[in-house]
Amino acid sequence: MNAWLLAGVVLSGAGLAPCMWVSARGAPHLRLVGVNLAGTLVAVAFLVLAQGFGRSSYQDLALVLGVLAPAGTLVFTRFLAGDPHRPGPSGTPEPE
Amino acid sequence: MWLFAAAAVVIAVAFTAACTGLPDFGTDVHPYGDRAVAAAIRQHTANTVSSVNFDLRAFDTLGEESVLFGAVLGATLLLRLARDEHRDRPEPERVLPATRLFGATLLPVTLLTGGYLVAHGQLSPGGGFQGGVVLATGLHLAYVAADYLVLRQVRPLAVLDATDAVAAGAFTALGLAGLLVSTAFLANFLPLGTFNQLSSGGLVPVVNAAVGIEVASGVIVLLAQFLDQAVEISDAPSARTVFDPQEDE
Amino acid sequence: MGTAATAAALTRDPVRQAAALAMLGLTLALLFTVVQAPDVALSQLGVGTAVTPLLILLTVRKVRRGGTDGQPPPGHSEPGDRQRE
Amino acid sequence: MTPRHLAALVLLVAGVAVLVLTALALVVLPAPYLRLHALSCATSLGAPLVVLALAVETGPGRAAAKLLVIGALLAAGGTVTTMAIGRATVLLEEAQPKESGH
Repeated sequence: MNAWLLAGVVLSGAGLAPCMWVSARGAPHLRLVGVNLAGTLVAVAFLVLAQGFGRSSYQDLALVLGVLAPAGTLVFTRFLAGDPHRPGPSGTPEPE
Repeated sequence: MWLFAAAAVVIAVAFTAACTGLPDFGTDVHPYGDRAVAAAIRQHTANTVSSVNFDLRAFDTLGEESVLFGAVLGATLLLRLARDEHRDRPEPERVLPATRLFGATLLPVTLLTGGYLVAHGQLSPGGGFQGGVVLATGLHLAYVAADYLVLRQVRPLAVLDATDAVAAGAFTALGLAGLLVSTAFLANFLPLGTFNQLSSGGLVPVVNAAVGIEVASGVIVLLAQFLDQAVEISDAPSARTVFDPQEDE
Repeated sequence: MGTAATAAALTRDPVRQAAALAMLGLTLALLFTVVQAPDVALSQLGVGTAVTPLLILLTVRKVRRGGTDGQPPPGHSEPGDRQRE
Repeated sequence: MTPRHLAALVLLVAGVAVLVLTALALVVLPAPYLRLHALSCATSLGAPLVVLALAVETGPGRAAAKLLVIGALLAAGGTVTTMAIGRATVLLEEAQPKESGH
């Protein structure tokens, strides 16, 4: 157990738990904040764990997450805000 | 019903018997792991998982790839344009300029990352499937960061359709080549190269590339069907219909 | 990990479920990395981060557009299932 | 313990502290816009600090360059997604002014 692994444990324990709490409550756009922060945290945790395990090839995981996490968040924002057809309590659904 | 019960009993007994013969969980003895690592090193493939997937048990991977191909085929068939549906012209959507710029810069970076994952499948974690999914996601940044019209410009769907099939066939062709040149279906007949170099592993990178292209184009074609349904196709020429239009999906 | 899975199972609205599912994918990938299976973690990241939410949200959008206003029709399909390994 | 290792550890502790604090702030802060501040703090301060720590630890070379590229990617992606979430929040809060908060 070196300092890097310890940092990884702290990040995934103390950091991820609040994100999970936020992402499990409230309206979708509020949950998105939790998911987004979790993406950053997990990416950093991947980097730290790669250093801790002494396997530099594990950094690819952080690279992929760094590329995909913004894409995933943009997917959500696209469908939450950019959909004029979204019915329900928010806004007035416009007929096509 | 009785047949099922009998079969279930037989399988349960056999499964229990097989499980009792397994080595204990969490011990230091790994019979399969040791052999797989030894075989991977013999084949000059640094990433043992890739060696297992694309060399030692490539036939399994061929089956998995066919499953994905079949899924894409089925989705295309089910989600095609029905008789009472028609295409709408998609409208351009408002996005933040920063998002658009970010999408434009991230698109090549993502494609590069996907290519890197596919190409280094025999060296580092990753490989055809993962790299292919990243490639497909990268292309759809054009949709989430800009809009559907931009995506349609960067996505040659007919070409990708064909690429999907060709790459799926290429896997089998490589296997048959192994049968011709060497001894067995999917035998690793290429020179193995130097350990831990980009050109090592013999057939593994080639099969990897085939799988990567197949997965990328497969996922893109699959998402294209869903996007068509969600954005372009609407149910009737009139504005709204009274009957439930979900029945024919 | 277990918390994320429970949250995903207990969420009813598909859009919120997609967010919970993305969260689940992240924790699952982290777990795979801790037990030294980076290949599987990479697959999970690739599929779970962007493709599965995109499929779910596209389906939700289609179903809500086709259905009657205000209330999503019951019994929507979950296309993400097919993609899971 | 070399000075370089020590510097890496200091940077690491600072970065992890920032990240954990932002995660806690996410729960404590009530309003959606305040939460966005926490988000941008994590991506533009916490993640680069940790990446810098790792780069200092590995020393100059290709590995450090790759780490810095990943860090830049995280920072840029985090910033843009924060803006996108902010815009989505604006649109949704305008549409439903009563249901703000959570």
